[in-house]
Amino acid sequence: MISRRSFGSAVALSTLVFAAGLRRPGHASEEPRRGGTLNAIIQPEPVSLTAAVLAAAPTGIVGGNIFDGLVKYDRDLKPQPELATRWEISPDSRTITFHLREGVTWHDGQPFTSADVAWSLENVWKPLNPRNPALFRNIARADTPDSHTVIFHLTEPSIALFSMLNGNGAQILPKHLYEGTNVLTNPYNLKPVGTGPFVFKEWVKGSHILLERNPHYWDVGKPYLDRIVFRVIPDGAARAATLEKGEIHYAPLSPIPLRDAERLAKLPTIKVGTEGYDWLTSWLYLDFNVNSEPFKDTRVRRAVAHAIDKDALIKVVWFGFGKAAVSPIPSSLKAFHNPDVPLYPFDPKRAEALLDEAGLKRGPDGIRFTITHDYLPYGEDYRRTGEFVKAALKRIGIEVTLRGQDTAAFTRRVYGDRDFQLASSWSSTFPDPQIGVTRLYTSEFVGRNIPWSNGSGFRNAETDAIFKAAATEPDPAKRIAAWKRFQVIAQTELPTLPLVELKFFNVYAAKLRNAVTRGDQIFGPLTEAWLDEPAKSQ
Amino acid sequence: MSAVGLIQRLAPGVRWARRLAQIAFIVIGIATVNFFLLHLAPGDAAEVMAGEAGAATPEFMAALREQFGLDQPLYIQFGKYLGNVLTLNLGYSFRQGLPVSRLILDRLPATALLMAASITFALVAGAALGFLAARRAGHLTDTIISVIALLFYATPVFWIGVVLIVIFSVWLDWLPVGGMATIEAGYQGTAYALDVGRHLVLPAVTLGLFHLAIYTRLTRASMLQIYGQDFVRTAVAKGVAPGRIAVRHVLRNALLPIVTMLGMQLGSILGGAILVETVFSWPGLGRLAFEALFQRDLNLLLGILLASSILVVVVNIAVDLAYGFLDPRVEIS
Amino acid sequence: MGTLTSLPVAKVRRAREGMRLRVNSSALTGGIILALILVGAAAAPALYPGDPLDMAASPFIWPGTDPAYPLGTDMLGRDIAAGILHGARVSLLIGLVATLVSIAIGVTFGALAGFYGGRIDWALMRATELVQTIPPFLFALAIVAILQPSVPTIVIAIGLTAWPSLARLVRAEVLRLRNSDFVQASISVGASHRRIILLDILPNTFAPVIVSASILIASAILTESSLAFLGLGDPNVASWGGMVGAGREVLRTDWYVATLPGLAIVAAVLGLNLLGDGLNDLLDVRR
Amino acid sequence: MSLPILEIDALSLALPTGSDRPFAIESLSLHIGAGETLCVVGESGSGKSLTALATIGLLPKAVRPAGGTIRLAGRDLLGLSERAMRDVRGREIGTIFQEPMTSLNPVMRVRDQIAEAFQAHRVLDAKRRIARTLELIAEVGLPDPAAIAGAYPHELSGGQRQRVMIAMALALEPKLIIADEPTTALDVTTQAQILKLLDALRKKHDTAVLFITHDFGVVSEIADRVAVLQHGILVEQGSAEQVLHHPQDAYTKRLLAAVPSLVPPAPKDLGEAPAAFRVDDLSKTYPGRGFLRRRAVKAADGVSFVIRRGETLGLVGESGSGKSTVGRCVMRLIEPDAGAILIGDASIRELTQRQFQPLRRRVQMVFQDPFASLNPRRRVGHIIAEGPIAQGVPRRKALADARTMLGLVGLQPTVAERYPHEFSGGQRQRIGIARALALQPEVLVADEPVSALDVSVQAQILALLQDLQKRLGLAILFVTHDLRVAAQMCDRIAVMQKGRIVELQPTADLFRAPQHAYTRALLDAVPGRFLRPDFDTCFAAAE
Repeated sequence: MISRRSFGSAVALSTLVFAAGLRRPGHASEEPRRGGTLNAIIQPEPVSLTAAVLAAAPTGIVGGNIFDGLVKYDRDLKPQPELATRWEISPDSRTITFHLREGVTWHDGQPFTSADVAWSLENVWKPLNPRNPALFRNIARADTPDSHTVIFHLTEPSIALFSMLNGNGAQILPKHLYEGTNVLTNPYNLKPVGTGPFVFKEWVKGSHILLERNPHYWDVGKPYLDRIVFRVIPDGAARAATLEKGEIHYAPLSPIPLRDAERLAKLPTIKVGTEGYDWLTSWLYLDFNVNSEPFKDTRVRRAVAHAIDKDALIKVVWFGFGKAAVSPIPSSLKAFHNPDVPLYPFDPKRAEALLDEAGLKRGPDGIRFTITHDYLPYGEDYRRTGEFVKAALKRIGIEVTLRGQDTAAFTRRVYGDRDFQLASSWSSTFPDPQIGVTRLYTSEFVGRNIPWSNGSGFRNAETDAIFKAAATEPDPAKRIAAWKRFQVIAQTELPTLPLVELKFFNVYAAKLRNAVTRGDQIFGPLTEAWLDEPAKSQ
Repeated sequence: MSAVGLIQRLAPGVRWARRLAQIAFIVIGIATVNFFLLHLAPGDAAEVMAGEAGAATPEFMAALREQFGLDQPLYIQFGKYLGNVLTLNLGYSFRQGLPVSRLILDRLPATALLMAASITFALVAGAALGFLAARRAGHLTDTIISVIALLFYATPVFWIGVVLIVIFSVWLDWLPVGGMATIEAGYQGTAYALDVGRHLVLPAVTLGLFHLAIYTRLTRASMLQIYGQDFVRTAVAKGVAPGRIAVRHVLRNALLPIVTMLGMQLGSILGGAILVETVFSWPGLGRLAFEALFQRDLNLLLGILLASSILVVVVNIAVDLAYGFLDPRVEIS
Repeated sequence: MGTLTSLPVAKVRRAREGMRLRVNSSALTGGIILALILVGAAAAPALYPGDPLDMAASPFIWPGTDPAYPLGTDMLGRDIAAGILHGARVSLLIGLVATLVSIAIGVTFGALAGFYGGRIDWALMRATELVQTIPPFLFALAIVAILQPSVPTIVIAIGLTAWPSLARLVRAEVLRLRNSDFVQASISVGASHRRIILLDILPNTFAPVIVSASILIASAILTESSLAFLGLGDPNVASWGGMVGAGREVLRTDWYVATLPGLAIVAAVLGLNLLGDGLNDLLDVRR
Repeated sequence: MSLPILEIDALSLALPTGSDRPFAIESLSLHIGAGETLCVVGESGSGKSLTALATIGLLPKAVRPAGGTIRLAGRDLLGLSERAMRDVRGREIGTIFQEPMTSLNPVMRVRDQIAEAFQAHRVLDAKRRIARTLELIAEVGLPDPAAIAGAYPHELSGGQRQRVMIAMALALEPKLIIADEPTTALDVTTQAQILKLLDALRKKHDTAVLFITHDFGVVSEIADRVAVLQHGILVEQGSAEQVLHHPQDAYTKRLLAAVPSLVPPAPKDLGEAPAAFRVDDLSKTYPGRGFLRRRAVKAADGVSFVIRRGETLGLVGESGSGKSTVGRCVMRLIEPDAGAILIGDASIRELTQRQFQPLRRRVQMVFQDPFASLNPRRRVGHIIAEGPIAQGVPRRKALADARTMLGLVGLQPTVAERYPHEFSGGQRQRIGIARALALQPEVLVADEPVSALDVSVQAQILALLQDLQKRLGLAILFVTHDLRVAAQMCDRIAVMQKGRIVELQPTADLFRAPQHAYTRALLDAVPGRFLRPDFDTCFAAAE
């Protein structure tokens, strides 16, 4: 019916309509728009862009756009197909078969095959995964019957494994660029070649990292953005200013002072959101050194728990970005979280009673004893948390000296020399507590100078046994029961006092759409994100 | 040829040899002092990297330590380092995965640009204000200039930086908040230079204000001192006009201590660059040094300290030469 | 020499000193500012007993809105007025002790190098140059990071990095004095080197050292604030630098938190510099 | 008499309140005619320099005219605006200052500094300014005008610089030249040349000259008329002949009397006094500085002399002759390169400083500058006691002895508790002598001990030294540039030139029959040889 001539004009017309639609943000939101440069902040500047060799957050944020995983996690943390289109688990839970996506190429044009996966398992995940290599060592071997099938043969069943198979937890590196090299020093760690939606373009250290759209991305038509510039802006006030000015569209990982977040959230051009961190689920806690006075005594630990008003802490220090933590497994891990554990409500009188009972009476100056508190050297919020703890404990007669230091000194002191009394720290749980919680309580890691492990020095035969059993338990229900039991023990003995379930936040320009579409978004690609109007050229 | 003539011919060579020896001495001294100082720091690069990962296993840590060479005794590490330095090899930043020299050279232009711009600003504006204050000594202009200079001197640099951002970037929207260039614009040539210039204004002014205060005060003081000298009286007695006296006789001689001060201030400007580069996201050496310190990236930090020390020495040699041109009493070789 | 040497020298000089005293408004202004700060510091425990780091009230009370907290409270509800008064003690202490450390090193180096000359001079001056080529702030930063931030380490770091200019100043003075007739006279009568250095030379370097000291105290206070800005302050005491450093995060929303202690720094540095300028004129015993 | 060029009438200059007197100059009236030289003479503090500065409008801010007029060719200068005064300076009044070392801009070429005088008054064009500058340089007797024009001041000698100053003052052919102590900083031979030059130029250009000086010798060389100032008051004015030879005022008479005569007194009889001090073949070479002009300077070259007990040996020479180096070498304040130094029988040259320390008692020194040689931060008593304490005398006794020493040098013992700045120059020099004598030395090295003092004070100090020598039997090495002082003080005189003693003779013989050409040149250059009649007789006797 349509003549060639009118077809021609119809094209012209539809282009016009499309263009017109662009200028009406309200309507255009339904229809993702292609193009534009996303200006983002990356802070601190990463040292590597390859999460497989360094699991630091900035590495994950940038590298997440360059790499894909076997799976990705949806907002409910369920694995969804990414490079693996589907997978089967054998009835004995010991064999997992992944069917890989066809037609995927690395950014340098080489085809992506099962060999890349098998090579990465043996040479990267097993020796180098910093979080939990045991998870991968449990995979006895990987078979590659054809170029798009990988079969994992597990020694023991492992449910937790399925929480670590995204592009961050199990990053697949291109075998053809890495084979035969030292993975840790391979130059491609700094100019990665992945399969993801964005291609690494340049990294001017101290200034920015530039990624460009992968035109050959397997998810045809995506990504929408032409370019992502991750700018390095070391100062929080300056970050807030760039966001306020609209120079920056996307800033993950709580990029600005909380007070500024509160302020910017009120601006029409800016949104502040806490989504996209579900896969991490981080929480803040105090580690007591249970091997030394005065925290050898459980009553003293409990007294401290009663002395700290978590809600006030969240309100004053964290400006509401958080939730009171009651157990070592954050409430967002709904299945595993156990609310029925000993709670230590804010009750200074009870705290003082416990201290009296422990024989630590107030002296003539009102002071029972003096301790040193090593606060986490991650910036002002953690320092203020320390100051809050100091003030809170002073009320029950404990004089606190705060000790500032840098990260290297902190981890050596707490996890190596164990020369501390009370330290603050935070940890990510990941969707399965086996990954993020075991390390904080297992006696295996005490004093071995492993950062962010068991700092308190807690050794408990029952919890050690629970960790062992839960790791290989194929029955999800039994596993959950074991983890709930663990939480009761942990909160009774209280080697570690959970304070806050942290809510990291992102700051976005209002015109940035679909920046968060998955549960592991923070370490995932901005495949779906688009800008609701042409980005300013300036 | 006479012996004197021979010495005359050799003299520049001898002097350069002495300067090279001075640099060599400083290099070895800096390397030694800092190597042992920095190794006093608790924790090492492996722990920092593991710390950033949010997790680590003993095996991972051991692998890192071996890779960084941290598993060797300190004296062997030092011997190797010194050997490398003496062959002009600054070593490798394992953390950054790049040779230290490359990292430094990448950052050096930004810092050099920032320093040059802020020194120029401080020197020109400072000398001008100081000149004005000295000419109007005791008057209101002098008081106002002196008070402003003191305020610049007394206000913490980072505070000035943040306030300038709020005023000129956020409120007035005249200048960018930070960074060195508009990356996404992909400017080339003149447009790029202009773009960098726009980004340079605030950091250079912030870093320069403190030193502007110093130069203002110094120019004023040395001009006043020179006003009291006999040759100025001679010029007055000749009937020379006050303006000409101020420029040709007084300012010209007052430049000498200013140039000396310039050489001495260089180290302090480099130090101030850390703060300014932080506030303005300027991708320079100061910030790199700061991060290297906290990441226990000792090769890199040592390299930067060495490089900045050498820079200070070299600039001071340049200042010596400049002094030779400014002051005929100093012999130039 | 020149215009005034032909006047009755000693008497006119005294007259000029009298005049200088009267017109030396900078010394006076500086002295008044510092005196006020010292009075505040001395009165701090009386006016604000207890720990200035206590969370005394609700956070972010703006100055002037609550008479109980005339300068308001910070993000943790700490009284800013109490912080500034108590902080004066800490900041001045840091400035003073760090400067004493610098003077101890700088005067020793400068005096020995200038007096003995030769190899001792060579060695000490090379060491001084060495330290001087390291950007002082970076050096201080490294020392604080290594020793971990606390008031003593901050003092040591600033003291260890600020002395080279003083050493050079003292050396130049000592060189000048070393060749002065009265030192030559002391050598002639056979006085020991120790006595010559202690009795003849050092007392005559007093004036320039005092003038430099006032500037060094000021810059130590500034350095402490810069360290705090980079997160290397002592969290256990209220210092001005620490308050500015902590307040910078809320500079956009609650500017007074960083600005009020910042003004205290400005006032102190201003006072010290004015005093230094004034002393420079007053103590100028050279002809 | 021609119409006066400069006419100062009842001029008063007020000092700031708090000074020791209300007026620096009180009711001063002077006049100078064309081609006439008026010398204003006085001691320090007399107000002579302020008179010059008032004339050219360069008074220090604290001093202001309080009455009277200064007329230049009939025009009142005090009433002129600063702008108008600027036109007068340079064009109508040329000025020569005392310090040739500091009066020229160190970073400007000579040519530019002279040409600036034309430029400032918009005279001539650029090319002719340069040409005229070269003419001027030639006119003031500088060799190779082109080279001098391109030089910087530091490349010239003191005398050359002063010639440049004169060239600058003459550039615009002013009616009046003010010369403020123009030769005081110069060596005696150079001084003679400059005085001659000034006089010749004055005659040639018929310029009026206001010449400020403290030195009656210079006055007698150059003055047509003389005005004597005391504490700002004109005590006597008249022709040179009148004032110098028939002074009326008591103060003038006293000043003239204090000028040491060039006729040595009758020689002392030393009898068989033993040698107290012997220097043999003393040498000291300074390595040259810098790479380019590394020329070693022989400051002392084979210097030998003996001083007997009670004898004074004068060491006379111009600046750079090495006389001070010898003085300091024998004190071991400078280490000599070679030679022997013996105090009595003790040879001290080879000793280490530590070994020499106990022997220092035997040889002591009086320094030139009474302001610089006393530690301003120590009490006078302590300064004097320092030596005895260092030599092991108990502190209390040393301090008590110090008071005795003060009495010996003519000061009140009670002043021991005071600080040096409370004393006048002459008093300080007494303290310096007391310090040296506190150790009861056998040998005293006096390094220009009176050259910084006013002539009347100078006479007192010299008398004191002579008196002490008589009482204590001191051997004195008297270093001086002043032949008049040497004539009065010394038993024998050694004349030094370029590090060598060119002539050593008993004083009377030296003045009567100088052997060496350099000695003769020095003697010829002494200003005011005919100042005192006794000198005339001396020369008459010599001939």
